[in-house]
Amino acid sequence: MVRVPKRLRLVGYRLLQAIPVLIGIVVVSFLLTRALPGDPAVYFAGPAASAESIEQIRVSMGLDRSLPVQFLAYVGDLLRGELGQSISTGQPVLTELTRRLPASLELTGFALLFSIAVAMPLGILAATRPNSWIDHLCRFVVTAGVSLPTFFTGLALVYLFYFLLGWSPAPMGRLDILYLSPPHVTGFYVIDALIDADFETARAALAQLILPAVTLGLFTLAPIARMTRAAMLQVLEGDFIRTARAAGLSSNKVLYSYALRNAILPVITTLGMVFSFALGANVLVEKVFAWPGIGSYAVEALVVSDYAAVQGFVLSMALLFVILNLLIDVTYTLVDPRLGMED
Amino acid sequence: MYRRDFLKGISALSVGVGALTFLKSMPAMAARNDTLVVVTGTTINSLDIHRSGTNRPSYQVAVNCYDRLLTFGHKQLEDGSLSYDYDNLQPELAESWEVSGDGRVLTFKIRDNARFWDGKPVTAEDVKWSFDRAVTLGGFPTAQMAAGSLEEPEQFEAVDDKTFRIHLPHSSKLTLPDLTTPVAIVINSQAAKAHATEQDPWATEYLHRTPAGSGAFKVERWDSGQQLVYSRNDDWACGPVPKIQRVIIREIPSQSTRRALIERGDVHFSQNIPAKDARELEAGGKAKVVSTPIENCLHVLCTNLNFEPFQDKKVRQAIAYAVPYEAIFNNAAYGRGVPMWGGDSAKPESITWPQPFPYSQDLEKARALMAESSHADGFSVPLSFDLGQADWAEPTALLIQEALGKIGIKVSLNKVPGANWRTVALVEKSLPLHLENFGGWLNTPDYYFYWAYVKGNLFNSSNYDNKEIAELVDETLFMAQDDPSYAPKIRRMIEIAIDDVPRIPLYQPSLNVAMQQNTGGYEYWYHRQLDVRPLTLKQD
Amino acid sequence: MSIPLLDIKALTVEFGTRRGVVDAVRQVSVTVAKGETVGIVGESGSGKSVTSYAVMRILDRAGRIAGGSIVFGGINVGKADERTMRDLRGREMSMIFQNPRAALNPIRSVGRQIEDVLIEHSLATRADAREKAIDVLKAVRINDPESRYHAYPFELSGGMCQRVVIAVALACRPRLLIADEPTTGLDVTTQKAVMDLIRELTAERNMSTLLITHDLGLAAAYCDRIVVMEKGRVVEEADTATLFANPRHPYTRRLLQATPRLDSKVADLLPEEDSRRRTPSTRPPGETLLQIQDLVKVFPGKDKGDEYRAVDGLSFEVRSGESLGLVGESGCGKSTTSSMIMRLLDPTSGHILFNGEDIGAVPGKRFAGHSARASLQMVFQDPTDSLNPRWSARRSISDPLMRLASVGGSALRAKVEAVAEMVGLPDHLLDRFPHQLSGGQKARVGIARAIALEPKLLILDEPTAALDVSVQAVVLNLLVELRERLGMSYLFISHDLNVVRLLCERVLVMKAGRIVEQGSAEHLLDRPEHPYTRELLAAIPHPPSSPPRVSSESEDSVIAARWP
Amino acid sequence: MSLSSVKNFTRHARYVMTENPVTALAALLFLFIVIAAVAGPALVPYDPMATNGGRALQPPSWNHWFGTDHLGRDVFSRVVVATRLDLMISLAAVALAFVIGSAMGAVAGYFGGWADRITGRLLDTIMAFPLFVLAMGVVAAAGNTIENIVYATAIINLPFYARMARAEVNIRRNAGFVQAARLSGNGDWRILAQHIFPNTLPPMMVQISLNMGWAILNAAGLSFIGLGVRPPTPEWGIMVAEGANFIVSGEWWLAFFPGVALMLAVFTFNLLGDGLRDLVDPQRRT
Repeated sequence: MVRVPKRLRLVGYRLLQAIPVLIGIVVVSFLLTRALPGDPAVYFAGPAASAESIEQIRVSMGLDRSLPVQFLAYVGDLLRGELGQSISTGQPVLTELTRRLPASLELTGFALLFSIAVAMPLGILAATRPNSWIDHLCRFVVTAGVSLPTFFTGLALVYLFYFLLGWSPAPMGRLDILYLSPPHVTGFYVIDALIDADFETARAALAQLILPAVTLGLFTLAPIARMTRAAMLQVLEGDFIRTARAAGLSSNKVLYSYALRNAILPVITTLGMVFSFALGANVLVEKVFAWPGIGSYAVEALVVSDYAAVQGFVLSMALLFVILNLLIDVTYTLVDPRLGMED
Repeated sequence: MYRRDFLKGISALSVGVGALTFLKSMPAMAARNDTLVVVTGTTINSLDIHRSGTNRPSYQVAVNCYDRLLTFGHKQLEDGSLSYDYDNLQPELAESWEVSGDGRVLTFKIRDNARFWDGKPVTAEDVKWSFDRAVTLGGFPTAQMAAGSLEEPEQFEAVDDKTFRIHLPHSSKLTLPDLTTPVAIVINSQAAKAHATEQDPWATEYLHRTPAGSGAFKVERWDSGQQLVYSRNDDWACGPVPKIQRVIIREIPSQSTRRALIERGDVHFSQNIPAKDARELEAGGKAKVVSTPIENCLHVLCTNLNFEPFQDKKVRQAIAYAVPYEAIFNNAAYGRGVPMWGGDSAKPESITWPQPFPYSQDLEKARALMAESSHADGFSVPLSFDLGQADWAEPTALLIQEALGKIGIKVSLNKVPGANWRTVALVEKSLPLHLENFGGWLNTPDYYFYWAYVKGNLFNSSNYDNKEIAELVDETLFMAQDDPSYAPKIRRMIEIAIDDVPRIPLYQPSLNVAMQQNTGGYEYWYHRQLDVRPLTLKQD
Repeated sequence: MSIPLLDIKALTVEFGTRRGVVDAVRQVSVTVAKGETVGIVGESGSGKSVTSYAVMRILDRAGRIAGGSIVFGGINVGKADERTMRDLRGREMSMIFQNPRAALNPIRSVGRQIEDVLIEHSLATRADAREKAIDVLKAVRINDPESRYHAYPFELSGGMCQRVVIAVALACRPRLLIADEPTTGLDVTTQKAVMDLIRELTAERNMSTLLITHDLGLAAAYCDRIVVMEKGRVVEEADTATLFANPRHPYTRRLLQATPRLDSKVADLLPEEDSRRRTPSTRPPGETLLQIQDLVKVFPGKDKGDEYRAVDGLSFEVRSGESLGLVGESGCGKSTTSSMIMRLLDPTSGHILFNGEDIGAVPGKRFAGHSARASLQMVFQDPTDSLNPRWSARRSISDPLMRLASVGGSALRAKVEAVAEMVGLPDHLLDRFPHQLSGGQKARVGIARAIALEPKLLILDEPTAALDVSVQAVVLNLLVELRERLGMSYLFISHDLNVVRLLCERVLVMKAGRIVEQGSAEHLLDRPEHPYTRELLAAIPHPPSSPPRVSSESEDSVIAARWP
Repeated sequence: MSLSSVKNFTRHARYVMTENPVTALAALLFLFIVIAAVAGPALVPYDPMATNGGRALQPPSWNHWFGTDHLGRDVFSRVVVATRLDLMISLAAVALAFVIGSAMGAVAGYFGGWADRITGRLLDTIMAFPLFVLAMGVVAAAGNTIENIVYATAIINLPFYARMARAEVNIRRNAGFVQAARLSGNGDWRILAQHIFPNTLPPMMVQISLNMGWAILNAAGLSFIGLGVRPPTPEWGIMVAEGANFIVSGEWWLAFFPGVALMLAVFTFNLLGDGLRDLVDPQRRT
């Protein structure tokens, strides 16, 4: 009836909202990269290059032109779907991104799964017993998690579980040397290996994932747990919970069917922010675990003033963010019937 | 057996699977005794050394996958390790060579049995095309070729299929050694031309990803940012066929992870490890460590003569007397390398380069020199270093900062990110005081002086300008080393460098590598790349 | 006497607070017999709701039953385990609450919510739950139950929601229904419909009802027996007729007196000995102060054609010294009108002439500096919401004086204290923050702030709706007094004709943005012409009009009030 | 503030702490941190910058509680002295972010319309970057000075305040007391500044303390990848980064102690949030 078009319109509206953001990102990424120190022409020319050869490369890269002209050229390339070539890795940025993005997403995804699996129960537990010692303990635990610098946690875990105990495989990226990456379907090694019914490789990929995912997951425990607790507390104080209790519904029914489903809405919103948060923290974790993801790519690119790579990274991140928010909006409309219906 | 620990790890995670894990996945990667795993901290960004933008770690592809006309033989150093031998030129693709009487025409005979990977015989035409490419593309390859006086395509002549000739404008002692560098590789011109386009006549796009050589190893797979896998070319003609079947170069950015991997026996070889790890790994006996002083290379403290205080020689000398060499050598180099301080006399007696300068830490003398100088009251200056070199540069800088404070020079530290470093330090030459680490590939003093002491050249980040040195370099650069006038000129050069000290040598660094006990055959090369061809793995 | 269905004996409920343990309910005893409707009446803080929660055993975490016993159908509720309680709740005794929309799960369809209860108590299976839920919806007289089954609470009106809440409560045919202020927040006409439905259903099923309310009129209209509570204790209990005919406890009497009846004057709301009693003078109104001409406010919708005409061609005038009442149910446009007159909202068209000047033409954004600003003030509906929580009472009252009269220093202090004295706010309260003041005190602060500038026109937007009746009585008298002293005109906005009439000579009845009827208060009450006015009047529950001390009226109105 | 209100406040503070033991713990830690920041340089046994090759890499002992680093500097002294700098960076960054962010958000939330839309898109743009990466970019572009670290940290914190201020102001813009303030002759700006904004402070307090912790982590993270504070300045992040390379060789104390200090500081600020809100909120006081 009326509901479907209204929701569709809402999604469309979100898409429209993303346009100025995308424009803003294109501008910011361009300006940011131009502000980077270091001359890509010098880098590109390599060691022992003469001033003339540097100048020659500068011209061939279009760096001698004025900023607005460079910007227009950049936008033109973007519209043709060209992200350019990365200087530091020598690959087309698009190739690099499509190969590295799944690695980061796989890591972040597992980290969030871990995080949600731990944080939500903690949050619920805390909310059902506000101000009890359990509540304080939960708060203590998740706060400790978010207080750990990810690079420090990562190093400590590697030292403990790999170097001292030998429980974990060597932190050498997504797969141990012994394994070949599974045939490319989704780009997620664990899933691809499972699709291929190659359980050994799936297990190996998973084993590589555990430490970095836990490192990252510990960091995102707190926002999820806090939000779950707050949302649950608020919902549990709601009149309809009292109605449900007065109607004799079992406490499980009240807690999960009634309270949690309502409380999940703000948590979903938080997840978007947490995801973006985790992608940022990824940079450090990928560095520690030699993870061939998009974050470590960005760090390298930034350090060598690799314009195309930095821009490509930023744009893909922004797109990811926009898509993610859209997903969240859609999920939201699926869970919350009120959306788009109120004036 | 290096997989042992890994296996333990896996079975701890998945109880009861054990050996099965191994069997199932092994076919994927060949048997383990002829596969060698190497870790490196830096990214290989291209498989084509001629391409602009190709970084230094990528040169190893040129070393291992391509052949040059010439190579150097090897020698055993005092500590028993192997090194290339600058004085022993050997044929690689060339079977033999001739130098004309005036030294201006070099004629090379190419091996009959040399074939590219695709089976095509290597011809003089391929050599010419490759050299033409190197001198035409610009940037680093062109500059390096020019060091051997190889500057334009007209100099190269394919006489017939197997005879190649180089015409030089003047004879130079550097030409033949220059032909051993990773830049002077021979590419399969037929394969490359097939992928050349109008915009890209030298097929840089193709060769960037697809090497086309005749070398001992082919690239089996390249996952940029992750790993490079070499597999052996069983038909290699230019030397003994390598023992190792496959080499995996794995990129691990974290230095301590690399150390952990080698220490726990999960990889065979770690290239270019920090001095501290070298010392400790060696002491711990967990890995074999080889440290070779890098020829023609110095870690120096540079004063920039474009900046006012450093224009005064007394200030430069005062600094040279204030630097805590000993502490730096112990705390930054961990005793690896060769001391470059405390030399016997200000008048060098040998032409050995590098050689210790006659400075050592003497704060009294330093203060006295400062007092005599135009900056008796001291001054403030930032000391810059490359972030990418932080492992030695940072402690060095800290120690210098502290020491210079004692003679009235207030030093602040300035870390410059890698990308920026080249621009500000070498191209703009705008850093007043900085740490520098140039090393010349071609091992002659004049070559070093040419790059580092002659005004306008890239590594003269001091903006040092001395007419006499410039003239001396000019005279000696192509001169044969056995020429009687060579040694005096070089000694004079070094004497000026000692007295003027625009560059204060700290020590000669070592190239440190670590490997498992069962790994052998490692050979030091001036280009500091890992030559995987001679490596061996003991069966166990 | 047979065993009562619910027998509360000497119940004491404690709450742990940061100031230590507080008894919210002390030694309360109430019985409810089968089929009986018992009302618990009391003002806020009397413990009436806590008592009902204790019966259901759904007290907050901080609360606990500290003494006494609650026996329901032979089961000791205070001692029963949680399992037994879960079986009792919903199945044997149910509860409905105020604010029906919030009382329903916002993201579950109403049908599912009814099903949940049926399934929980094994009265339905997955297979037939839907059918049974629809039956229940039918039982609460919801039209088109099949499609309503899929509706979410936000898609239903408040009254409809309350029907669903009743459906949830009665789905399992419990023996006792506890209705906790079931109609607070609903319009009078809806209130009547909901109460009638409850009465009908409980009677039909021979259920017992415990009605908890602050409204004596409501209790009088629907209860067999009434229990009056004050400060956690029961002060009086009697059957309805007796209680109204012969209230014994002084509190009951005061409460009865403060509840406006059809015939009471504003002074009657307070005891005779109370010095705060005031009688409005009957001066003839002066010249026109405010003239509203053809006022329209249209709110744009999300789409064109979706727009909403909140105020639709309104015209009236207020004369100086006059009190005009504006009555209507929620959504009739009365608040929009007051916002426009106060220049908080710009009209779409029409004129607002104040002292002859069209202040409607001055944009609301710039009205802060207008000369008429000080002359137009307002007392807001919710005294809590209308005070800045971070400001002391003194600062709130000072604000208009500083801004608009540029009073400062000791003059300001003196003036604030004078105004406070005028509204009966003791000096020592002036330095308190809103959360440290009672509802009545906050209302006084709000009034003091509004009259500090001695405005010519004061809009009273339901100034007593959030107050207990005894406080309302005092405030209404205060307003009368202030009008006399300061010669202000009032525009009194309310949904309650009965209250408006106490203060206003003239009343307008509004519906859907238009005036449907206007006239003198007496005329409207006695001879309402418009059917809507009549409906409004009929829906207001009144307590019997003849408390013994204030004897004046006939028995008729008692009967009229109890007539459903 | 009169004596009695001070007394009131302390009583209230004591109540907040006893009600929540975690907050009490945080307050205690906070006290330690403040002492270290204020008096740190005067308290430490060694000059935090003094190198000494002879005593390099000594494990923790009586003379060097936290051991010495690769240049023979006393780790304990460096950890303590670093407190001030880390605190200053995060304090400055958070203050900057709070002032600008909440002003932007408050204006957007109060006036709505175009101001709101532009601010909203601007914030979306900032938020669309993974925030740490944005900070890296800013520092990389502007150079790694302490000021730039502060600016970068402030920029990435800004959206949180702006969004929060926007939401908090927005729900109050038509509150009764705001309408009353309009009737009292207050202009929009005065209403925003004096009536609405102070009421948004309690929830903002939580955000401030969370962000303080986050800002410290952020500065440390930047240092870790070499874009932070310059050596030899003692700073926790650099010390962990420098020490990281020594963990595998067994010299764990180099990274461990600054890491723990960093963690404790962040931990303290994160825990402090709720307590601070309870303390600031007048409604929680009686």
